[in-house]
Amino acid sequence: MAGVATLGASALLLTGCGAAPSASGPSGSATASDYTACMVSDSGGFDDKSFNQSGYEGLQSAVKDLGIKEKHVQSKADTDYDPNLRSMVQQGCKLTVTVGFLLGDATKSIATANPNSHFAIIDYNDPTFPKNVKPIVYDTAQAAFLAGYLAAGTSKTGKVATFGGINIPTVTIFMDGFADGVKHYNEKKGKSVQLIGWDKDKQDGTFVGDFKQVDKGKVLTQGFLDQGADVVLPVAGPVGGGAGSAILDAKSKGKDAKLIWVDSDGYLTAPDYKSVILSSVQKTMSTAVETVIKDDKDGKFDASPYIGTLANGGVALAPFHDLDSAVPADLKSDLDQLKKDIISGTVKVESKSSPTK
Amino acid sequence: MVGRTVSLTLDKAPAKAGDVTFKVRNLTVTDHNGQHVVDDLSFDIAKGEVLAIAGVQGNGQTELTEAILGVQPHVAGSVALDGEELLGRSVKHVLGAGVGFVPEDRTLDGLVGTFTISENMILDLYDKAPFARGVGMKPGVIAENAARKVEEFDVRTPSVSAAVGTLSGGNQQKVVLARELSRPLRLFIASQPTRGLDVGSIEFVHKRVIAERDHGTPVMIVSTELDEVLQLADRIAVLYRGRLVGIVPATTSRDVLGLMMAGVPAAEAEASAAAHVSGATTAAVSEPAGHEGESHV
Amino acid sequence: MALGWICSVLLLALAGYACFLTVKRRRTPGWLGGIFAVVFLIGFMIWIVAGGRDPEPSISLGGLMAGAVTLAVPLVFGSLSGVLCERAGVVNIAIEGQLLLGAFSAAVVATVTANVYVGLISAAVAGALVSLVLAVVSIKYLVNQIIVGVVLNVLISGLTSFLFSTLLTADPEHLNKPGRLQAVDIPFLADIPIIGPILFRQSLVGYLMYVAVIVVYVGLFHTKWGLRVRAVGEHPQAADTVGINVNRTRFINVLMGGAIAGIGGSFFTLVSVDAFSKDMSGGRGYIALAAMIFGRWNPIGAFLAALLFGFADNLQSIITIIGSPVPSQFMAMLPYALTVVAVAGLVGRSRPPAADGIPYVKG
Amino acid sequence: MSEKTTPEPQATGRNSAPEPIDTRVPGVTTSEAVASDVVLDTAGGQMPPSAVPAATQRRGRDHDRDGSGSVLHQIFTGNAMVSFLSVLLAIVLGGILMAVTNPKVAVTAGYFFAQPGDLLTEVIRPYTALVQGSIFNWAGADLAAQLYPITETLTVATPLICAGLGVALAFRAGLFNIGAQGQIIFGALFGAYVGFAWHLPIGLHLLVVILAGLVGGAVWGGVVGLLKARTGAHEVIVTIMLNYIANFLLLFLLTTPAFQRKGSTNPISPFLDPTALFPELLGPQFRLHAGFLAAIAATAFVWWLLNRSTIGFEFRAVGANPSAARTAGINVARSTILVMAIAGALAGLAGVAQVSGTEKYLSGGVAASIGFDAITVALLGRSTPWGTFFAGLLFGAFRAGGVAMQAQTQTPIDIVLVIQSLIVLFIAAPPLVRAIFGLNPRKKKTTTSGTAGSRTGDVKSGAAV
Repeated sequence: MAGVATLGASALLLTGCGAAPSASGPSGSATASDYTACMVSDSGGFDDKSFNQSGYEGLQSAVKDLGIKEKHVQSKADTDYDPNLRSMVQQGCKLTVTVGFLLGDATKSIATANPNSHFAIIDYNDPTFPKNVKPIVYDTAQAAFLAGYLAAGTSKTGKVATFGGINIPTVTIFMDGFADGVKHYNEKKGKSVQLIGWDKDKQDGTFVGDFKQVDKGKVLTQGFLDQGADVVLPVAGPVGGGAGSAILDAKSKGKDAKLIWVDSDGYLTAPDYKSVILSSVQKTMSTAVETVIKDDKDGKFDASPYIGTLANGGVALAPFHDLDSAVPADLKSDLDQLKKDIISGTVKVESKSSPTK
Repeated sequence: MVGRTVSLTLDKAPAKAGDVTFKVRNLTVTDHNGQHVVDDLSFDIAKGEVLAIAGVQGNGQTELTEAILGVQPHVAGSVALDGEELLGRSVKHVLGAGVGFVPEDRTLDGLVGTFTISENMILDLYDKAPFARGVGMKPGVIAENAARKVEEFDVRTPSVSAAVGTLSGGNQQKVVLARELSRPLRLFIASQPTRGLDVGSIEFVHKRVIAERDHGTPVMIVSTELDEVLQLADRIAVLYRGRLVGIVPATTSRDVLGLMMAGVPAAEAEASAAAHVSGATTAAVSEPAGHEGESHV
Repeated sequence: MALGWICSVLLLALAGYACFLTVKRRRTPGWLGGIFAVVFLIGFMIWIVAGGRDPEPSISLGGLMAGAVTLAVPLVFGSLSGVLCERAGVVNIAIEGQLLLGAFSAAVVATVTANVYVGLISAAVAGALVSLVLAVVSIKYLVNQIIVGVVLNVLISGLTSFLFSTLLTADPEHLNKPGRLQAVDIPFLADIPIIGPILFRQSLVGYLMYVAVIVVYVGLFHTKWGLRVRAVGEHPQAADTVGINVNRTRFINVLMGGAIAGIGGSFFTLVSVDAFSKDMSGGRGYIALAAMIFGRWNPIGAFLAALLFGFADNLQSIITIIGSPVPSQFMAMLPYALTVVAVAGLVGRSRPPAADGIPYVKG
Repeated sequence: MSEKTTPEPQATGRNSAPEPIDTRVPGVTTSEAVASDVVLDTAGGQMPPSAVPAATQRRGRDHDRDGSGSVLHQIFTGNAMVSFLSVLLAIVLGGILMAVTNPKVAVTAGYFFAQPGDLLTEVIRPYTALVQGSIFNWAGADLAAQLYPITETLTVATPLICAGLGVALAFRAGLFNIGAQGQIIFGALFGAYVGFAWHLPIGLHLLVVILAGLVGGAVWGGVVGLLKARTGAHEVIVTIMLNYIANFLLLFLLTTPAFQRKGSTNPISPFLDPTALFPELLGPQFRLHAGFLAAIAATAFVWWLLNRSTIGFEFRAVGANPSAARTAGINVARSTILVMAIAGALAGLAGVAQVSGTEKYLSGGVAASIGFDAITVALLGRSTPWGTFFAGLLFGAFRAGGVAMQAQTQTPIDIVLVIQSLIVLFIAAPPLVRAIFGLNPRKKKTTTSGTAGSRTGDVKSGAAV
């Protein structure tokens, strides 16, 4: 510690000889605004390579594009939600975005107590929310359905796999959609591609137990590969990196395996694994967040829930990027058709975890 | 060691032995390896009599006293005090039956070093009247009791609230004695009561032990110091490898006792000692001496 | 299924026998524990697999074992660190911190220097740095070793999380993109069926683990140095009187332990996955502590205990992959429950080195 | 023999016991020090403990008494300067850490010598926010807003104190209870279930909830004691493992309809009935609830238990010298089971404070990291009841302030962990602090003189009873 301190201090001294800037305001590209948008993460933190991070990116792009001010706080534990939200309100936030169902109750109570502030909450909807809360929810199962179909269609071994961090709806909604996608493929093509790691009927399967033990995700994925799976969908935030790592290892040993990322386009956000990322089940949260902020800034806040679907582009299957050639043309057209069918309602995607409308 | 050079003598009246109230029958203690560390012991102690257990360290003395107290797990036989069977009862019950117990290692078993003198003075009486009522303790009574005992037993300390660990060995032993002798006893057991003490303290301890005897309590002293045994005992029981070699009167000579402590039966030891005195060395002496060496382990 | 019932009966009998021995205050023999563990696992697997939905469950033994070893590596290093410290009489609760800082340092240094080996060495240094604080504060300044250990874990968790949030996420490309230590086959040995790929297709860190276990074991029990260390842990006063510098011995051992745990931490970032993330050691330091006690303060015992834990952990994952009638949360309890059963039912009273946790002051 | 008769040096902070007067800070008068001595002696009771479980050390070691130290004692007696410097040092180190990692500071540091004030401002700002968020917010619009931070500190401190007491009590009986986390979960689990599933009249309901929480914690703690007493299983292993098991059990139950809200699949329980909640102490705009009073009561209870009851006497005797306790007729096995059950019940109370006071529902993260923070709290409080109480308040303040600091200055709350742990480390090792500030002229003799000093301190504080 002392070492770090001295090092830091001397670094400061060494560099501390420049000239002071003249007293001017912050040099933002957009016109400065007094409008402040804020965000509170759940206990995963903004660097979770998952929905907290996507939401945060939305806030950042709002700052850049709209020239607003922002504040954000990470929750270290579930007990932090209420105080964090209160302090955001105290800091004069016009709109506070909260991330995750865990913040639902805190958001509701703070919003009720502060009717003049606006709130938005990602991944949670409660019909009893007051009029100043906008729920932003995603029917992720729709996109995951496509991913399941894609996985089944590209699997050479006839086995695909998925695992989660913890058995909670925001995780299992991916797995449900994925399972149905595989099932749909089997029914349509008369195949019997098998899904391991998730049993939709029992709503149970393989879980890491937390969102931290990345190396355990790797061992799990190796287990899947040993079982013969060759497409893996990890729904476990940073632990997905473990899956990527295992698949890279397998690939270096000449085994053909692929990864499907979740939340964001992994090709862009987890570039380490881009050579094995087949696609991603995207929730375009950053766009939604930015839109809500923009609307509120323009005085157009409304509390009607935003439900991201394939139809409105809130959820999507990411491009195949480098592995484009691994996806046969007829599978691509199947997927396009399937997407249309889901949007039109001909194909129904159902999950216990789907958001309440 | 100190006792020998100073050659303390103790003024003590002959024992006025009364009824036999403490009876040990066929007591056997098994250790975790299945060995009999105390093997089929039987003896009595009468009221107003000191029975000293002599023997080289490690011949079952510790286990014997602990078996009577109730902390040895695997025991068989019978230990009766005033007709009541004590074997198999809890330590609390045994102490409650009127057994005073001075363990051989005061810092290990006799005292809690970080506790105050007051607290150590009631270590086995903490939940009894007048020190407690229900689960509540009475600090005033406890402190008062300690002050009285410190005075009575001449414990040298600045305060009864001092940690007992800060006292000298002699004063620590006095605390143990003060505690154990402070209630009406029906049996008093003291192991190595003067180990590591200075001359003055030894004398004090010995006087208190004899006073307890004269009060009519059966007393059992365990000591590896032959001088101490000879000074305190009315009768001497010699232990060797967990077995009773014999019980002899306190007038028995040092040489005989020495031989008995090496495992030679009483009668043989008498004969051998007599022969030794007459100048004829026999193999009987050197052979058990070898055993003695082993028994140290 | 019949076999399952036989196993159950056997288990009950064994447990009953162990209870009988415990009640009789006799030592439960070691072989009983071994048999119990084996029968338990067989019975458990039969139970699980019988209810699975896969008609032909195919647990690949090789994969199961390989995963178990992988999960056990940090635990082994951590528990060796514990053994080294506690054999010399210093309680090391800070294993978690040592693993975490080792992982952090390996990631950052390997990225900055673009050299994984430098990263590996830095992990050892980082672990030793944690130990240095532990040693200085607890040996020199006599602060309770448990306090220091617990506090160090909090400190390292806070420090690495803080630096991760402020620096590493801002520029992962230049701070948190270490390379990989690739697995290296040992010629011939790696070709042995089943155990070859498990044991002899490891990364450098994996081989270091074997070396560390052997070196620590031989060092502690078959060298003069080890005798001195154990003397210091059992009876420092006596050691002092024969001229052993008690506190220096402790200091050195604690530093070595830290370095070993640090290397264990590097496994997370240099071998297992490709980047550091918050609290990625995930409490494994505490499991390592348990493994050390379970292994009775013996390097081989700790190694086996860590392996057993890794095995149970991987077994439960694989079973959920195949599908089992037991809810996944209960499966996840398996390694922990197994440890409790093993420690309570079979290992019983274990005795730490006599002077463990007690600072030594001359005179 | 020398092993048994040589007094062992005390393992904890013996060197932190009162120093001779001449090293005292000029500003602290002796009367203040004496006054705090008295406070402490009523607080710590007759026998200040060893924070080290003696059973995890060796049986029958002749421990010296611990310096009678709790945080308050440390702060107000001879070591006031050291305590002050410890906090200062931790804050400075934390400041440096913030400075080197803050990009804004990097900018200001670039012209440090031109405008040194800017750099300082950037470092001081977070600390100002910390105080504003934990004690008094002078920028608040009205009195309520100004006082809100201190109430928040008390709210956050409530479960820390309860769980800290559980850890401290076990410590005193020689057991290292790492299992507060699992015991909190069990307390919360039982309490919450009774709170939302049963519908009882006002008053009775809360009582039953508290009782259920106490029982839940006691069961989970008692299991540890039972295993330890009956089989000799090491409590450290068992508590660590039971933490995980409790956590997974909680996660499982939250997936079952019995624990989920109607019509929801999220792992969150229904709200507890209003009758099952701790009443708010200062009205709805504050989170402070009567659970804090329960924490005070628990502290007083533990003090009474340890210092004025026969049960506590047994606990302390077993903790300090199990062998002597056994010889004195104390049932060590029963004590072990009982102390773990009571420790668990205290942690269970922390769980109740969470579900019935602060959060009002049960979720997977209900225990946060309270169970682990509680260990540090108990250690900082030297395992005395009131020491733990004040240590809990201090940590509560840091936690509450950390939230405000993060909100105002975007400093990650992890820095609070760093500063907290540095403070504990420094306060535990006064000679280290003195050495850093060059306050100790006889450097070479640091350890020995520290030891001797504390020995005299021991006798003195003992004499004060």
